[in-house]
Amino acid sequence: MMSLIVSSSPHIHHEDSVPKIMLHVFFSLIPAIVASVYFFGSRALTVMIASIASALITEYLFLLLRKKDTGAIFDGSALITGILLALTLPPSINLSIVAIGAFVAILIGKQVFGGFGGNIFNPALVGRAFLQAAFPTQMATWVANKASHIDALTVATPLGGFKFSHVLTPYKELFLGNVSGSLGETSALLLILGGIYLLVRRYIDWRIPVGVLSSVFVFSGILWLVNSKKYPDPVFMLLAGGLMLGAWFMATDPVTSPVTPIAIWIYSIGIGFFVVLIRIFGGLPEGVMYSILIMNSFVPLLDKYTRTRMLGERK
Amino acid sequence: MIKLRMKRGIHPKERKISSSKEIQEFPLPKRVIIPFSQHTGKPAIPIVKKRQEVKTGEKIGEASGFISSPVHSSVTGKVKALETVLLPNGSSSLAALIDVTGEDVLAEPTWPVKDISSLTPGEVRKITREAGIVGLGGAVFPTSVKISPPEEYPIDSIIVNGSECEPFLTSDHRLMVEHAEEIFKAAQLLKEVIKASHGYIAIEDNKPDAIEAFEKLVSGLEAWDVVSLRTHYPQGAEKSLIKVILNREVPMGGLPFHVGALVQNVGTLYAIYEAAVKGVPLTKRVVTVTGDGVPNPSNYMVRVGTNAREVLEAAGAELDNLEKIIFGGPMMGLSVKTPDIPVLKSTSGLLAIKRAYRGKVYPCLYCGRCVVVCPLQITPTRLVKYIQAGMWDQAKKFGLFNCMECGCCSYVCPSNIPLVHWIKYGKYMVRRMETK
Amino acid sequence: MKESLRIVIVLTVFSILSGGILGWFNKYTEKRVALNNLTALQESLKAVTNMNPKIEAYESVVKEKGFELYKIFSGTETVAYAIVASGNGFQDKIKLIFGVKPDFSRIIDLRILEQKETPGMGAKIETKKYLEQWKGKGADSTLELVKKKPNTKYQVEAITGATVSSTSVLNIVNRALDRARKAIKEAEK
Amino acid sequence: MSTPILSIITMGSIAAIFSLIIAIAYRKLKVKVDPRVEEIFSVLPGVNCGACGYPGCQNYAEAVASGAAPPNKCTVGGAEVAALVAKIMGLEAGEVERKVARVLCIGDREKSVWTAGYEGPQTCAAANVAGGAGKACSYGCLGFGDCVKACPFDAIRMNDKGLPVVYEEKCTGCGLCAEACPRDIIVIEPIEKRTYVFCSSHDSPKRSREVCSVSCIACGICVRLSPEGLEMKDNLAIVTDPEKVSDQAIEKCPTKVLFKI
Amino acid sequence: MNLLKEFIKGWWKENPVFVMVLGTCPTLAVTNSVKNAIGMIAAVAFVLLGSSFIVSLIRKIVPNQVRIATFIVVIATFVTMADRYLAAFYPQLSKALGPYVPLIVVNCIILGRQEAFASKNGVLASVLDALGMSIGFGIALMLMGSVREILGSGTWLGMKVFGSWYIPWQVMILPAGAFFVFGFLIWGFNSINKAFAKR
Amino acid sequence: MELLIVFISALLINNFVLHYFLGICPFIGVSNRLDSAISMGMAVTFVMTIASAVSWLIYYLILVPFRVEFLEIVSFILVIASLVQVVEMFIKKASPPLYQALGIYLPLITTNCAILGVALISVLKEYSFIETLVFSLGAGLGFALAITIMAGIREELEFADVPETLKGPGITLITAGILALAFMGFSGLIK
Repeated sequence: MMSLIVSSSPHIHHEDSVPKIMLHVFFSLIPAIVASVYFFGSRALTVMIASIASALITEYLFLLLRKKDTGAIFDGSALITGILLALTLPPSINLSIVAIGAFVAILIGKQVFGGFGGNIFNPALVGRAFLQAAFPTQMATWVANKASHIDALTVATPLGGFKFSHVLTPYKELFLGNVSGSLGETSALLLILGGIYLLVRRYIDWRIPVGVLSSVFVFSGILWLVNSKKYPDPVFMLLAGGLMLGAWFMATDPVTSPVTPIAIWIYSIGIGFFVVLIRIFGGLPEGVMYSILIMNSFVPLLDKYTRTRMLGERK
Repeated sequence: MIKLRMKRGIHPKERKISSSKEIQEFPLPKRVIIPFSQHTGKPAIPIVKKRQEVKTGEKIGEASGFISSPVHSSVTGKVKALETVLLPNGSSSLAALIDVTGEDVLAEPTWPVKDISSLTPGEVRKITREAGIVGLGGAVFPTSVKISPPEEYPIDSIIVNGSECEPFLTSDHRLMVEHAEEIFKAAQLLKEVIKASHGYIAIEDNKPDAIEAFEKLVSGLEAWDVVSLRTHYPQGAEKSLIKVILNREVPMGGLPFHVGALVQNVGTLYAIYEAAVKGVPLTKRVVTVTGDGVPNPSNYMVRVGTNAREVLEAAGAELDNLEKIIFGGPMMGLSVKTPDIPVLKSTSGLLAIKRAYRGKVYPCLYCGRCVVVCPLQITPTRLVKYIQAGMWDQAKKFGLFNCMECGCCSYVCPSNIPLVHWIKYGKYMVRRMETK
Repeated sequence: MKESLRIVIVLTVFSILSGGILGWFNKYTEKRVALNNLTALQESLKAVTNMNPKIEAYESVVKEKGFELYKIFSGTETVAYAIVASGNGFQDKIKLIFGVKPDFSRIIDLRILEQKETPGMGAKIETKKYLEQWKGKGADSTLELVKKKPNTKYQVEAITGATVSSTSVLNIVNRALDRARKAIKEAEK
Repeated sequence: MSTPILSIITMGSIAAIFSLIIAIAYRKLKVKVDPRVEEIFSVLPGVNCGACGYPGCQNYAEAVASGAAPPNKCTVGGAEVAALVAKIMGLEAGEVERKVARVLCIGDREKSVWTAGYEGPQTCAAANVAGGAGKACSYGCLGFGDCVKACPFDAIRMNDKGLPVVYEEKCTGCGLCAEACPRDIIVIEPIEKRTYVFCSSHDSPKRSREVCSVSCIACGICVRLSPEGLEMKDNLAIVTDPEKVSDQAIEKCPTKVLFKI
Repeated sequence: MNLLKEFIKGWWKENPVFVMVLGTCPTLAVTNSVKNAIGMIAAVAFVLLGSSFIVSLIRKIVPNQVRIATFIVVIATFVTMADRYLAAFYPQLSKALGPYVPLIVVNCIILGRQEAFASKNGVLASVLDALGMSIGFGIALMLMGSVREILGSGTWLGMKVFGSWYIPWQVMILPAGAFFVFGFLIWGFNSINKAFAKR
Repeated sequence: MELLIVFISALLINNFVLHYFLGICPFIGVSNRLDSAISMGMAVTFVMTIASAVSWLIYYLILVPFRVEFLEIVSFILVIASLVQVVEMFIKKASPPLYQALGIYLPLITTNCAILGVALISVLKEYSFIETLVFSLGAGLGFALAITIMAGIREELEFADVPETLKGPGITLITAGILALAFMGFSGLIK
């Protein structure tokens, strides 16, 4: 008995698949996860588990409600959303807030747009932005890093410290992660390591981190040259806050970033521009999340108007 | 020797497992099935009747227009019937069923066979037409048309395409190793016909023996260069090859002659040589039989019209254990629903696959890999989205008819979206609507 | 022509009718609205100058965009000044009123009149806890914002997590005080 | 002056001035548009099916209003709409011939031969470009239901054996299904015509017989029995005049593809 | 019977806010508390009833070119009355509603009803239609206001709903929350209507 | 500087659509296709600027001197309605292509609360004439920005598997909510 199959060419395929990519993104986040546990203790782990659990349950329930294949929760995207959301939260946060955040991230950030692949905005950041608006006080309460041996109930983040008190945190602390902040914005070094892993495996477009980081460096550098007393130096801008997490893991989310090279450049430079604008001139100490969300909203327009020149097409 | 490599495209596992197997003459089958539609353009018109006796190389179908090609009997025998048969692409075509009756007798060619150096361009065009020669690289476009470009487009370069970039396939490779001289002679002949000033022989660097063979032939000739290409897919596509070697871009909707180039596959050149020197029309070709379902991968010289089942069985394929039989290579070949389909002029390989690739289809995640690999710089992801949404105007704007269906985008898609299939579908739908 | 005339007549007649009705209706509500505004002003003046039980009299000294200065009398004696000022906050304009001693030595009290700051963050400028601290701050020099318990009467504590709104209020007060001192000097001349 | 009087004067003058401007503008800048276009468009069904030969209902409305098109072109709306349109135009409505879709293939999953499975987008057109899925017949119904998806009136459904069934009473004869069918097995014919050869295969007799048990095998019996009602064209018998197809011809069809519904 | 239908249709089946998606500005802007919502409902109902009445009376004498202009003058008159009345007797509410009371003039529900209904129907039908639509608008605003106030402040009309454990979702009284609640309510409405239609 | 603040504030921080909820009806209705959204944005900006200028003149030259400020609603809307009608007729006559691109949206604009909103808010905020112009331009561009972004997103959502009953207004509002969240990042840009 023959069991032939007809299908269109090509008949062979590259070994990458969506779950595999998601798995490697997870691997790349391990250094950051380990760092958060090291700096903030088991509390960090609890926050992460709460976030992941809520994300997965929401996804499952919604798929059930829409009578879709519930197996889709294993594609790894909800897992990554859960982890990324947790990494943007303050370690001391109430767990019910974490659960609400992950619920919103999956529901409003992803499932209402038809689920994975349809979302316009980065789901984790939608959840984060929602929490920021819903629970501003809780989201701005930072506890001290375990390694820093500071004995205070609440402390300022490096960016908050600069914005409101004009205190610059030393580079070394920023680089190694001996600072306060959200779970995933401690060690720039470990985040870069994870990002480079993704870059080497070609799971993210190199233009995005390069564009974001260099534009932040350039824009803040210009301001610093104009008035180095008033404005922070560009290296501080690169290392402080959630920029590394955003540039390597959030902005690079393929679903919500553009496809064509020109669009990617505009997108990433736009993020850098808004980061500097909001951090330096805005009312909030950190603007990475808002910058990425704003540029996410431009992605459809960018992709539409920057179609690549096809081979043999006249300019 | 020039070394070059194309940008974009992909590099799948080469798996040229039959590359060291010499071309074997495939035994004369008992019956051949010769469809009248084996080329791009209008089908040939049958000029034989039932029970008519035909000789090998005798014309049985006449070209029915400018873009058309005659068809010849590949055996000596008797026409059993004129019937519709299934072609690899799933359509039905009229075919002549010819039962072999005895000794192989070559029919008298319908063109003068004389010294190759004394042929005029007109005669060469006549030979390619009369001998039913079509592009054997896959497009099966009538060669006589291709070598008669409009006068306002002078051609300065001829490219001999020996890159054979599809995985698995080795038919061109073996032909180049075993018949380099014949191929080169035909290439030189064509170069004279189209008055090109320079010739390139493009071979991928995974065929060092073929490169070596041609290096020997061109040494001392100023007008010829062997180009060693870093192995990459789809480098053998005309437009890619012209871009890589000449750095010219064939305009959208245009043909190579628009940029002064002619690309000829080595198989076609060999067929031209056979016709011009030996008076044999295109009645057989080299077919690579390979794949994980073939214990004994081989290269056969097969008569056109031989049942693919016989060829596969000769190489030891267990037909009952296969999930896929592919006419052509794995990237652009056609999977068929039954092995009982004749080998055509276009059949460069027969692939037998035990386990077909099946990937769960996920939604597009806009990773942009398809954009990166597309050799024609289309944005496949958007194109396909427009196709799926039925937005044909947008689809056309985004290069629907530019696509050559090389398969790179589908190959790399981590969501396993059958992009090429959708594009084929889109082309079909638009053509259908436009003809209505 | 006839059509055009009809257009003009119909629209005009209805507009005149509307004007008439509204004119009449306005007459009926006008006083009430004026009274409301007046009471509101009096209430806030009362609140920020501690002139309980009743303000004998007040007089508008300066009234310009974003700045109003009132002089409060007790008999003929000036007992306080009240300043209404507005400026940009985190989200939109913040409008506030505060009373100062006639010699500008101290701020008597401060109230927020209008604000659209983020609820739970900047909107805390309306909380009692925040407003209380303004009582008795120095009005003769520039005030400054601190993030801890204030040491001097020229320091104002910021709201945690709402530094921008705190700064805005502070700036509005500082600017208004400057303007008021200048205005009074001018008036004295 | 008292406020009410002032307000009357204000409003009166503002209104007078602006209504005057409008009145003048109206006279000077008037652009004539045919109001009938709007009216006709409002009575059309608005499904933009294109059966009238115009890209959409709006275009058809414009064409009718300008006199370029007759009022009875809308097959979807039928006589009712034609009468309304004609009334707007002040014309007599022509007869609208009621047409329905007929599927000329009965080779369902059980009766036709499938030699392979299919992987790819689940539409007929996509299957057709991938070698016609595993269906051995290159002319017959593929059964993915493109016609069902194309029908705006829910008048066509797949039966449990993978063959589309047209619900005559719902069918408006708009032809969208016929357009969607990649194998062109759906025809739009007058509702009175009920006798067909329910096969579209042009394969030679031998292959026809191999791939499907209910195909026209071009035996020619029917044509011989009713030469005026049928003709043989390219290996396929076609009913040219249903009135003249004899019962005997229907009886004798060896594969039973010629019949009356 | 028919009149009853005109009256009831606006409640749910042709709900002006959730089904026809009209009058979105006030629906989003003044529903951060139930109190504001009630004020807005009253104002809209007054204007809608009044102008429907007048428009259905005068519909025959108004020439086409100034139809909209005349209707708007009528509506604006009622709006001004409502606005002045609120300013006079409910100064706090008037301040909270801000420019959204004057903006009732351009509320699509009002002009839409005049254009679609009152200008074509008699007085009684028009008034009933207006009343029905006002109720529909009221239902919608109360829903929006309740959800937003309960989630956003933990209260309903100022009364505590949850215990002290509840951390209010302040986003709900912000613009973003308004959009979310509105979007989800429309979704719910459509889903319920669709489920009913199937049956 | 003050003008820049007014402009940025109207454009980004207190975006008319995302913060004041003005012009939501066309924002939902006309944002399903990009080209019409852009046209609508242009038309609104254009009419908004003119209307607020004329309203300002009416208010400060007629209503204030006569002490009949309570007529602002009636007179503004009358002026705007007439103005839009005349502009529409003028464009229709003067430039049919422009009418096709822009004019067909004009009747929709008459009842666009953003237009009246700008006029009323300008008065409420006691803006000067120049400030009013800048404010209305910023507000108009803010509307155009929001509707263009939304149209881009909605065209993209054509390809996404959005729940059937959420399509159209529902998903548009939820997306607007996320946009409003994102635009909150601009808060505090003016100090």
